[in-house]
Amino acid sequence: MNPLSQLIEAALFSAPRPLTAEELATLDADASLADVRAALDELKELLDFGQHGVELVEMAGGWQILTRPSLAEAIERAQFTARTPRLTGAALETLAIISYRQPVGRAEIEEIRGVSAGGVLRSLQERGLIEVVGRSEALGRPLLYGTTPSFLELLGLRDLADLPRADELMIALHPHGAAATGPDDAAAYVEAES
Amino acid sequence: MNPLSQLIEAALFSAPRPLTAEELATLDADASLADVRAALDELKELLDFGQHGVELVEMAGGWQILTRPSLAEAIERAQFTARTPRLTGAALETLAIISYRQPVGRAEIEEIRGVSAGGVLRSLQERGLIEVVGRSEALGRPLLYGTTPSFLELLGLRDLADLPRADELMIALHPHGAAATGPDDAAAYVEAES
Amino acid sequence: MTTDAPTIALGATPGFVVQLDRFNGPLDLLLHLLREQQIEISDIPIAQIADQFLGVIHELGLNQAADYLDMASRLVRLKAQMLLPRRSEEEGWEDPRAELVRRLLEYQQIKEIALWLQRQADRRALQFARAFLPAPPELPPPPLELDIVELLAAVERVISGIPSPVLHRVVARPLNVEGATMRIETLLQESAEISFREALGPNPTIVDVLSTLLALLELARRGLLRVAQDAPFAAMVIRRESPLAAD
Repeated sequence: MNPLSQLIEAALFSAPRPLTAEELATLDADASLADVRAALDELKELLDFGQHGVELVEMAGGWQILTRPSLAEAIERAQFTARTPRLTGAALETLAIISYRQPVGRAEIEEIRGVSAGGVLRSLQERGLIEVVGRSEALGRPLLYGTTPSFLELLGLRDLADLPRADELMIALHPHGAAATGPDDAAAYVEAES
Repeated sequence: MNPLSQLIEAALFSAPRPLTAEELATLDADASLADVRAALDELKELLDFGQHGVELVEMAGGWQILTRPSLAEAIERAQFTARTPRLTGAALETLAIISYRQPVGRAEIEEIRGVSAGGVLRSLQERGLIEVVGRSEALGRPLLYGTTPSFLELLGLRDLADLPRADELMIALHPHGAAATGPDDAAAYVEAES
Repeated sequence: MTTDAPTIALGATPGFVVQLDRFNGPLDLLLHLLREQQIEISDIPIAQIADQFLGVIHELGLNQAADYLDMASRLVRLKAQMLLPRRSEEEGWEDPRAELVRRLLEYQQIKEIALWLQRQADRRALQFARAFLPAPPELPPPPLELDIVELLAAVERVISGIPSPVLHRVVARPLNVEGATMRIETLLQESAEISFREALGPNPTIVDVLSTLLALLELARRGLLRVAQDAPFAAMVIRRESPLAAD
């Protein structure tokens, strides 16, 4: 393979979108557009002739390397376990508050975490970890959230009472609780922290 | 190219992360693991021998097609793809401790580095380079951290055994620490720095 | 950063330039000082190094530098210990610097590994992975991973993030809206119309007044009663309403 074809192959492989011949020409200051076209031809022929699993395709005014259509079915059938997604820190913290404080409204969650919770709540809902369980009697009748059965399933818990240290953490996570209650809660909080 | 190599090339081409031999074997119900390994060898040879712009690399327990290192500069200059940002010194030191001592808790990391580690641990976790792997039995049951497959990918390592062994390091610590150390270690220290 | 001329021992070392972000912590700074002066870790002139260390963190105005201050105080303590008279042939005497030497060597090793990791990462960064992905085949969503350990860690993060004043605030006389609500409801069962003064109960405190007011507003919002004032500054009259069917 000539050096320009090699460079073009690497660029097309690693670029986030199809590249035009003009863009590809910037790879090598000495290369003309005609050189680029010749190199593209060589690359296309090599990939086809060598029966590679990928091919060079011109589309939308640019060039890209794509897997051969005839192989699509096998690749789709194959079980490439997509890496198990993990929850972000924000999602975990929100889930933690909901699991110990449910039913709980968005305002309370935002007060505890000190940041807005709209996006996180939506994504937790989309993943089926939380659901709306009712409406508060408070001003504006805000929605109240709770965890779902699949949340319990994920953690291998029979019910919410199985959550570790349920009593102390429920108190520690109660922002108003400290105001309305006395020294007992402060003690529980300190304990939960140690 | 034989049909299995072709399939594997197409699969690796379209996967944004390394695929294991076991995953690749699911491409063809009739293919054994040995077949997959032979096909990988053939593919590697073809890409190298044909002087392609990409090569087959083994890392993080799997296989991945990547652009050749020698082409990085030209591709970067053409601004099709940007290099991943470098890790900070604090992040690297923390990763160094975790990769060698995992599972390891925050207190031990802070003791070794002499600085608090909360922020660095969180950002390494967010980047998916480390994860919580359990809890210590020690007082307060602190979280224990370990490295992830993405850590191996970032460094292009096949597995943790690819890390230099302790006795390969210039500063080899005596098991009982300072009491046993003498001028020899100081000499090694000066050398390591240069 | 301060533009004042360097003080203490720093001026004595020509070309000695220090920047905070160049260091990853007090141990890093210590190693830097030792290297600058080609001092062996195993035989640190504590008095000299302690002075230089203090000079640097003073010069840098390290306000966020609790870690540096901690190390500074250790060094000062060591310096004092080294000044204590001792007979060199004394049995069982342990060099007070031993712990610091051990930590420096250990940290030095970590730095060596970090350097190796950096080189490895730099080499890996020369290779680009596939970035442009054709429409990916439809994969079933992978199972989400979550465990109790993660959840508890999140709980701890949340708790540690709650400002402590809130956690320890104790209100001697909390508002008692529920109590006021019950009192008003009982009164309204007995008579269809009551005055605000009646609703307050005997010997009301300011807290009782607030509680009653909040209870009235809530009950009015739920349609259980109506609050009326016939003229400006006239007495407030509370009348029973039949609850809404929808509620």
